[in-house]
Amino acid sequence: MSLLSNTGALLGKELRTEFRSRELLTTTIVFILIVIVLFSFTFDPTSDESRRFAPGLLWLAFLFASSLMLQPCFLREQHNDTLSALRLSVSDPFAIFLAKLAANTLFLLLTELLLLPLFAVMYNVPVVPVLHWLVLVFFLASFGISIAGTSLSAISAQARMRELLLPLLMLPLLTPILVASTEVTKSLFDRAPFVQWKGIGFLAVFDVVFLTALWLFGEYLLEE
Amino acid sequence: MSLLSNTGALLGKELRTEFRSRELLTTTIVFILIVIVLFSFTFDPTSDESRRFAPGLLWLAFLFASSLMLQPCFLREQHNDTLSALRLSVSDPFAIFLAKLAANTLFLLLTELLLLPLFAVMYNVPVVPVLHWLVLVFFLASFGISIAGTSLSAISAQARMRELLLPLLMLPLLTPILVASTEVTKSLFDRAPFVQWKGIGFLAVFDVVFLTALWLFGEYLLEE
Amino acid sequence: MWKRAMTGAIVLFLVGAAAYASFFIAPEEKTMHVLQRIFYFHAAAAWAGMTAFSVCFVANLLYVWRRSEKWDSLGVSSAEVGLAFITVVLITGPIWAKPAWGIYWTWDARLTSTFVLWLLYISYLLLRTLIEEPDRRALLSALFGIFSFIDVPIVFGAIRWWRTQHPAPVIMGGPGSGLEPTMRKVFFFSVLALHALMVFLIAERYRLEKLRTDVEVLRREAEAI
Amino acid sequence: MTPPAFSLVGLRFENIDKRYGGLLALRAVSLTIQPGECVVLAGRNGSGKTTLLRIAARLARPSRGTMSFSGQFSGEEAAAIRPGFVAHATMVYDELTAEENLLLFSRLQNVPQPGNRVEALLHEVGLSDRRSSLVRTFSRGMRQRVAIARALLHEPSVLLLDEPATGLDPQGVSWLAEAIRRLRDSGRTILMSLHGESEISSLGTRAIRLDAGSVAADTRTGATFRSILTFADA
Amino acid sequence: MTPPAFSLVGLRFENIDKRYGGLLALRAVSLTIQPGECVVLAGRNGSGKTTLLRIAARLARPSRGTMSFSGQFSGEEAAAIRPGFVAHATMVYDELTAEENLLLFSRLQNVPQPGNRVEALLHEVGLSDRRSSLVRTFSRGMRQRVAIARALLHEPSVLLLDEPATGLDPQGVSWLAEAIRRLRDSGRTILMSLHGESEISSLGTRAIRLDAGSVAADTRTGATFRSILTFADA
Ligand code: HEM
Ligand SMILES: Nc1ncnc2c1ncn2[C@@H]1O[C@H](COP(=O)(O)OP(=O)(O)OP(=O)(O)O)[C@@H](O)[C@H]1O
Ligand SMILES: Nc1ncnc2c1ncn2[C@@H]1O[C@H](COP(=O)(O)OP(=O)(O)OP(=O)(O)O)[C@@H](O)[C@H]1O
Ligand SMILES: [Mg+2]
Ligand SMILES: [Mg+2]
Repeated sequence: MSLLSNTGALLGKELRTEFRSRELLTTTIVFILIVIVLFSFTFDPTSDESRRFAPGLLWLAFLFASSLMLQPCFLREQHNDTLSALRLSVSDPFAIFLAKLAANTLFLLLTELLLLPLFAVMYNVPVVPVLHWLVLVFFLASFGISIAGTSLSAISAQARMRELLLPLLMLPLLTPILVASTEVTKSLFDRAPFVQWKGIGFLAVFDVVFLTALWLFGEYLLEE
Repeated sequence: MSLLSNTGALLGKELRTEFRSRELLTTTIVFILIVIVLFSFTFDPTSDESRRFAPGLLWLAFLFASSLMLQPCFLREQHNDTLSALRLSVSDPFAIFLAKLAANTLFLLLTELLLLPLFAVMYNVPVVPVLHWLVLVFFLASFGISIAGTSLSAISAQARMRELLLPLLMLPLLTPILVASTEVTKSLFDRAPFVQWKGIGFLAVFDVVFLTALWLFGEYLLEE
Repeated sequence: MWKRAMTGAIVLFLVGAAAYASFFIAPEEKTMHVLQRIFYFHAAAAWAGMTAFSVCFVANLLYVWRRSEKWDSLGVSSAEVGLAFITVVLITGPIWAKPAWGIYWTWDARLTSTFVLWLLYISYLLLRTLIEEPDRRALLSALFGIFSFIDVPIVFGAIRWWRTQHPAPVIMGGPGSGLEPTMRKVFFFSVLALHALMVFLIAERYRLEKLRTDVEVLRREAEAI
Repeated sequence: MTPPAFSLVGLRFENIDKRYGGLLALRAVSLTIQPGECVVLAGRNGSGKTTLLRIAARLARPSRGTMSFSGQFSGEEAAAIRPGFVAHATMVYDELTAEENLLLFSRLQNVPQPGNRVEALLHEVGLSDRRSSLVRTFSRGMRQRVAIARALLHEPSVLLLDEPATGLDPQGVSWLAEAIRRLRDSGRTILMSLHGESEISSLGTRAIRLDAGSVAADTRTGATFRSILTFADA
Repeated sequence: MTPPAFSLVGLRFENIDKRYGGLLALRAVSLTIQPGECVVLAGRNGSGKTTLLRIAARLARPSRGTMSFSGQFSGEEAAAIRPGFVAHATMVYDELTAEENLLLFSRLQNVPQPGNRVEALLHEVGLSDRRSSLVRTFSRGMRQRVAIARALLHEPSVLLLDEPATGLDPQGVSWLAEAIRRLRDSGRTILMSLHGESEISSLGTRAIRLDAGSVAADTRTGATFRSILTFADA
């Protein structure tokens, strides 16, 4: 009960600070586009290659963007020692994670959905028929990324060289998510789209394992 | 005179804070490795493609790493308002930039040189015969990246959303450098290596133009 | 002191015997001949490395639970030893790959996940150097260790879940797979030998770490006076 | 008010050490603070006052020894005690307004009728007309006022104040002294670090001086009380 | 010492406004401070003291009006005047040690024999034995001591102090008062913001009160001087 009400209050705060200026979404999307453009520029793939690489590229750019976006998640709390204030006020520290988790998932999901039409046009893939499956994959992947990113952001905020550390810790840990979601997306973008259950199952298992770990160990991440 | 002595004193400080712990280089190199792994894995290039993409991939990974590394360059000065302290103490504010520029160039150059042997083995390219040319390209590119990165870091430190902003501003601005140095490196890694003067000339011009711009307008970047 | 030297000698003997067995006792494989003999070290080192990471995982859990310095020491020790074994895998693999597949490296799920595993534990050790305060370093790196262990089952499952260039499992691979009986015996013997080596190395590394922390404590106490 | 489950809470520090790397910031500190006491913590810069207060707030773990709340309640109930804490850092969000900050923390601490409570507090600390400015734009004294308001929100049974008068103008100090007096008289336990004598130090019922991490003096009587604050005894 | 090119420097604020978004933090402030004056700046929280000091240090630009140094020197020489500034932020690097920080800033300001000067200052502010600890690990009072040392390094001809006694223990305050007295008596111009009366405010030769961004009172005589600090006149 108090976990839920605390999470609610904190979620409100997270959303307010993140979305106070609506530029955040724009910035993230522009960043992802830049990565995609840079990639095409550097490698100059043939149009066949580029179609083959498209889903992987999308997910990769997305993963990079998240590893940057999630960095300030706990860093922000250090500035005025507000993390201590939260620890003093909240009855279950898991609420702090839950709120950040929800805010980050929401944010990542939104970015993906906004990128989708653009992507569909750029690579000429029909998204409407498989939209519900795409949303499922997006959700599972964003959730997994958020769990890992939120927990690791709590770690990296307390270490030196914070700027590089979160991507460093997060990217290798999330390779499985990258692979699974790329595969599922590929199969959905196929000329004869099909649902790759193995990949979806994998994403779901990954999410559950990480969430359990966070639930079990989250409170230690906040200890001074 | 006082510009030089100020720059010297500041350079000492930059190097001391950056290299106090020698892990900075390790961290950067591991990060670049991770980016390379992620790219290769996601796209699963054939070994022919992978050789073709190698120089681009190296430069792309390197550019990402720099856009993260250069971020704290001015951010660090905001924490205790030390930027104000510097502005109060230094007679020519250009010294502040020069010192940071030198430290960043040095650091980027070092990273590249350390990565070179690894890269040579991984993609099986002979680097020794063209080493002096490679060092030239590395220097020109690192210098260009540092100039842009240092100036943009001064801008992004003052804006909100600092985490994404530097990469966002820096990556598109540096696309020309990325392309030019990729081309030169490709030609040097060719089965029949040759020096692509056009690319080198381009890098040099780019550096000179940016340095002049920084010299002319740098002071305004520091104003409150 | 004597006991340690003896244990060391026994471990060395075991490893030597395993090497002898894999070169002279195990039968020649039909397609790859002598090269196949690298298998006994390649796979056994991988198993030993993954066991070391499992030890690290358990030590990390215990540290978070009990907060005793010894679990932290065991954590680093086993991570370093595991890293050494995985490095052996990453070296023997390409040596074998060149003649077998014609290339040193390819980015399939098994190879990549093994490389990622290696990177993860490098990050684990790197993270430890980036946090100064001992208690916090121990706690945060333990937590990261717990998270990064997720890659171990993935490495194990890579050849079972995905189609890879890397050969499918021959041990515990389900029906239809399996080794010739002598090969099997030699393989398990070298697994045993490398595990003995791993345990020995972890114990030695642990002793070293313990000495280091003891010196640290003494130094602090000297300063406090 | 729901949250301050108990208004009579004491503090017990048992043989506490706190070590930062090679430095011993607290050495074998043992203290018992009775419910309702108003303790002034004095001591030179770096003597360990902040460290002790953070341990009392359970924001830092002692390297040795234990800190506990004492009173007529179970251990579980003790875990629900949330001291009000004014620290060196403001502990509020720069990117939220004063009002949003206070509302957030009242919700987190289940303060009944948060709207009214926040309204009243903002008025008390003199920030009513700046309630919807971001804290980032506040002057030092205004930030300190928000920090104090945050700590008092839930009328805590234990109040930990680390140099609470920092940056306040004379009117602010008088208001703070009045607020502390009121809380002290209603039976709250107060532990505050202060430098020198002031309107606020005169509210103390007990003075403790730390010296290089150990308790060097501890008294409840008026004469020595003054000398502890001004170091006249040392 | 090379850097303090002139020891007799006055400050002239002419009709200064400072606007932050919709808020007018300073309104038409005109002040002339003679060389050698020791001015105490008083005023309620948020009245604009810090803003005025930052403008005096040329770290902020006024939205209207001008700030200039006055004295017997050319405009170019005036640009070389470097006020010593103690602000709310410490203005030193957390990731360097106390000694490294002071050495860096002495080099930047061409202090002759930086080693000796830093050595002496560290001793004066009582940080000799912590000279090689990172500033990050310092307590609040220790940070403030480093900040003051940094401002005094080059014996500046103009000293701008924003609540300089914050966080200092009684001995620290006495030391600071002594240091300010010495600088004042050697002809340095001092402008400092303070809250209330203290050992340090008694050094002032002139008191100015800001009220909502305008100068509300300005005096050099003893009786009104006190009342300006305590707001007894308002
Ligand atoms: C190039 C890099 C390589 C890496 C990183 C690598 C990695 C690994 C790892 C981690 C294992 C142990 C995990 C397990 O047993 O499930 C393993 C086992 C094995 N590897 Fe490799 N390997 C590489 C190349 C090769 C090559 C070229 C061959 C043979 C053509 C090979 C054949 C085997 C075999 C037969 C096993 C035992 C599988 C089993 O029954 O479990 N590996 N390898
Ligand atoms: N995070 C830290 N790392 C290392 N040392 C620390 C840390 N925090 C505090 N210290 C050291 O512990 C000692 C006590 O610090 P503390 O902040 O408790 O002093 P204090 O009594 O509050 O001083 P002040 O009056 O200046 O606020 C000091 O010597 C300080 O340098
Ligand atoms: N960066 C800023 N953005 C917006 N408003 C600001 C900013 N800095 C200061 N202000 C506002 O300007 C006014 C004057 O602030 P200033 O810091 O000068 O006050 P002060 O007299 O120093 O107060 P204190 O005694 O609390 O230190 C305040 O109302 C403050 O809110
Ligand atoms: Mg303190
Ligand atoms: Mg102020």
